Amino acid sequence: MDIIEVSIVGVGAFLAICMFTTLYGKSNPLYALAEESYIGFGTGLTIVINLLFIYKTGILGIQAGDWLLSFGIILGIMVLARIVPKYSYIARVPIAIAIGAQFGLALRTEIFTGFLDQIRSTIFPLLTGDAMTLLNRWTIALSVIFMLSFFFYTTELKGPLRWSARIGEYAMYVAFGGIFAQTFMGRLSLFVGFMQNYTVPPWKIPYLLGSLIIVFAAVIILDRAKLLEKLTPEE
Amino acid sequence: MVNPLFQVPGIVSGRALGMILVIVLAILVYYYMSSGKKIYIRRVPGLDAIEEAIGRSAEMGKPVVCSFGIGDFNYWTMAGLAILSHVATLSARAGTRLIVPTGGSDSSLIVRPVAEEIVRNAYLLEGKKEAFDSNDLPFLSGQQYAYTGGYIGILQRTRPASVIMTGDHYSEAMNIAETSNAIGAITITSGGYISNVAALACASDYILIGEEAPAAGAYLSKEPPLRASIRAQDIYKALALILIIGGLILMTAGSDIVVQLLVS
Amino acid sequence: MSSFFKSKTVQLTIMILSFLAVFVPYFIDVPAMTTFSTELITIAAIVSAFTLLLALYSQFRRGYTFIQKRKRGWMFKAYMMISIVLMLVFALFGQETGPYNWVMYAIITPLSSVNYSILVFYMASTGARAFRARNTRALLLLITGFIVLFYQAPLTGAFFPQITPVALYFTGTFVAAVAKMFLISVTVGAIVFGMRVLMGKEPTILGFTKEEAS
Amino acid sequence: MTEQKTEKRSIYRMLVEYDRRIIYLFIFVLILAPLMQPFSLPIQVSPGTMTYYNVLNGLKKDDVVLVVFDTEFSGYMEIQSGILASIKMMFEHEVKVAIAVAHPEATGIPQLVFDQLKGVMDQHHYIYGQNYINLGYIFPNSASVASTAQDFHSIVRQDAYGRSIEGTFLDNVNTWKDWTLISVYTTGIQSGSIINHYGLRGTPIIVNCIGVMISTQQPYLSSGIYKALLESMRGGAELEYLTSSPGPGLTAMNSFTLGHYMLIIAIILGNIGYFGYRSEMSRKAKEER
Repeated sequence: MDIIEVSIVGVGAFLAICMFTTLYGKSNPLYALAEESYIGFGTGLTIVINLLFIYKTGILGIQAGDWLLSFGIILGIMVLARIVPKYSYIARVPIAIAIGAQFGLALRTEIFTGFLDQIRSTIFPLLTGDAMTLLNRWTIALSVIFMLSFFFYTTELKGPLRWSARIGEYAMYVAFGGIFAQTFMGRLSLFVGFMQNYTVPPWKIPYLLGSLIIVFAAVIILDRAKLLEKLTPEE
Repeated sequence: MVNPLFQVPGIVSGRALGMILVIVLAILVYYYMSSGKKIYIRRVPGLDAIEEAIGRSAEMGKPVVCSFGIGDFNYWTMAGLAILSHVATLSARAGTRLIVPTGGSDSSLIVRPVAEEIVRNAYLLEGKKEAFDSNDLPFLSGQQYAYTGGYIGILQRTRPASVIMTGDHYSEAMNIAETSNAIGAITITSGGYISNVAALACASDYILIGEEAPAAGAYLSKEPPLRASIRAQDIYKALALILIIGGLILMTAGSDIVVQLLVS
Repeated sequence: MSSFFKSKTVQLTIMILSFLAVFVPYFIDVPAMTTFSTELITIAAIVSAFTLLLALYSQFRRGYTFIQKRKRGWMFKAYMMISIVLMLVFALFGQETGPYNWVMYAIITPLSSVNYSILVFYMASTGARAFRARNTRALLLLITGFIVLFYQAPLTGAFFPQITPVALYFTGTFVAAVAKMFLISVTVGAIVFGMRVLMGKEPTILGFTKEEAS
Repeated sequence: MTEQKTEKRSIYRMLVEYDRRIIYLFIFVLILAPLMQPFSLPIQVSPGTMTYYNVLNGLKKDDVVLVVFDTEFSGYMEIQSGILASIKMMFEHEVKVAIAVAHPEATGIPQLVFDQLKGVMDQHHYIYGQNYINLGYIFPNSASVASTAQDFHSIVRQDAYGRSIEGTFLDNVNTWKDWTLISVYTTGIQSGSIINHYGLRGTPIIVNCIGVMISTQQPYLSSGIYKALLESMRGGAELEYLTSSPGPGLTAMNSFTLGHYMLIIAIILGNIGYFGYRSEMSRKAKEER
């Protein structure tokens, strides 16, 4: 391990723990430090990567003889007119093109993936197969039907539709329990993954624990001294 | 792989039905928009919850916080704005202070002025022009988590009696709903994407599930295009339901004709 | 010239043409149109990349006002602006090594992870509070939530494998069904929204104010 | 308010009203401790992971696989076990691997993966350009994904290091048809466009997604667009177990178990507190009457 690796771990652990101080429940300057670091360097990164994309796809493409792409660059520069309110209308043309293309891409495919394929995959025989398969199929089929009926808005929910919608709503709550658990697992994995990054190999542990103690102690002391708000930037 | 039921010459195989469905949907939307009829939309129960919450805020003399999401002008944001307009009207009428946190992403920048206009209008129409304060629509940065931090700060300082969070919210919604709950506010949320809905269903006192928010928005809105959209959507949902039920029955009887139709 | 840009009809026409150029070749196979659509999509990708430069501008403008007014904590904003510039400068020295790479691993990656992983704390406290059998809905949430959570803990499968089929039943049926249903209804909603935009009923999206549009 | 404070709080009430930060503290400790002092607990492989394993196991020498890192760096922390185990399997099957990135933060991931799998790559004589390539950030938006599916070389001309991709194995790749498999590691940035522009046309896709996305990805699995879905870090650990190459996933599983059990216990205690407190209150109300 060299000085660069150590500095990566040390600085990373410190800033990360600073961000965790939001769990303390009060805004504080250390959190602001972490936050502004993320915003600043994060924005920088996004800009760099997008400029590279423009270069690699646009400029290199034009050099390779694909002259139509020069429209991409021109239209892109027109977008920047938004910066000056007086000329912001110039940006409308490229935005109209981009939105049109975006809707074209979405509308031409979503009807398949989000509608037809979903209906198709709900259609299966309901009387053949072993007991478990049948139970699964019946549950899916009935749930989709009941749940969909919950989402009709231009008719009154009367008679059978009312009951169907009610059952659908309950079925959704059954599902929400499971989804909550899955989401919890996701967030937990993230946290575990993060912690792992600062505990394996073990030489990293002191940096993590050290930051943990220093940062939280600092926040608690500042809180007791009633200095937290004074040092935190305004919104 | 199942063979398609039909093919249209000149159309890429397997894509005909999709194209037809998109075109028919466009025609339906256009038809209902231009027909001029006022389309019936059922009132979703979430709206009662919102009214109750604002009423309680007024009784307690505490503010209402209402946000419309952090996305650009999309499906969910539009619904959020329609609900915001309603909340603003009710708040103006009840004489409750309304706080609307804005920002959260760079793409949401263009929504902010529209939201301000909506709230100002609502106060104007209720004859409470002087009660409107543009400082009550604080801009909390174009960054998701700076916005979240600012939002939470507002909740902790102003202690509202109700928090209504609609529109296009992402993972920050959990964060806000938890705080809102901790300070004892009635928390009403809506969710567009499913893992958020599930988490919010746990964290809030009342939730508008998925499409309920746009439907509520259309119910409140006077504009025919919104109602026309909901009508067209309902027809397609009914179509989905018919295809599923029909398909299940026929498939069980041994015919995969509906599946063949769907891959056409 | 400016009336050309300001006309709603012109903008709508451009948008619809761009839409059709991408939409139609997917269904009707004409090679020339397909090539053009690919080209147009690439152009749209480049335009989208440019819009991110606007984000840079808005960050700077906001930071600048903050500092100019000497608001409390303005140093933080100054630091933020300096770090944007630093990152751009660092990129000039290459991306695989050097300061750019250092910032990537020492600052951006840990903070990005914390941003999302912090939610586990909120979810745990929500779960602990919300999973109480207060009413039918909460009871239903509680039952599946409990079973799936229990199943997800890797150790459970080792001493109580019977839970696996039960948990998979819930995730494979109810969860799958609600996801499917959501997808169907949201897809239709999004398509209809797209049509509303293309039909010129949502002028705000193109940057028109209500007065200009009407 | 002050009256309540002086009144002695019952155990039930304490279980209902407590400082949230206690839960936060518990999570911190329960996750951190097992990572600092690893011990092994058994696990069970789920059917979904088995399918995923079988798809990868079916790859043949010189198949062409597109690996997409569609994730922020945070997502990498969660699914790195799946990424490493899957790509290791690909290298062991001697397939050709092209890596594409769909988020700026992921641009550093390919190098991390190559570094960690150096042993396997040397063993199977992997040469840059001939057997694998890092294309870098080629998927910034859905339009770029769509372009690559229609005409790959119209939009991708260089690799991540600025070298021309001409003369590499990608010369044989022109459209969506030319990929044997697309293996996506995702937090959901461009996964939708990959489905729309590749999956829908018929390119086989397997996915390792973060836990938050599992429910939203289920429909694509059941409708057959995805051949297999590896769930979050848990799936990655199971894959490590199946390929008998213990890595970050398996070491994390104890923290994982404890984190889950903590929440379960908190829920149980919360319910005991809730019902206990409620009956206490109703008893009090009766007494007062």
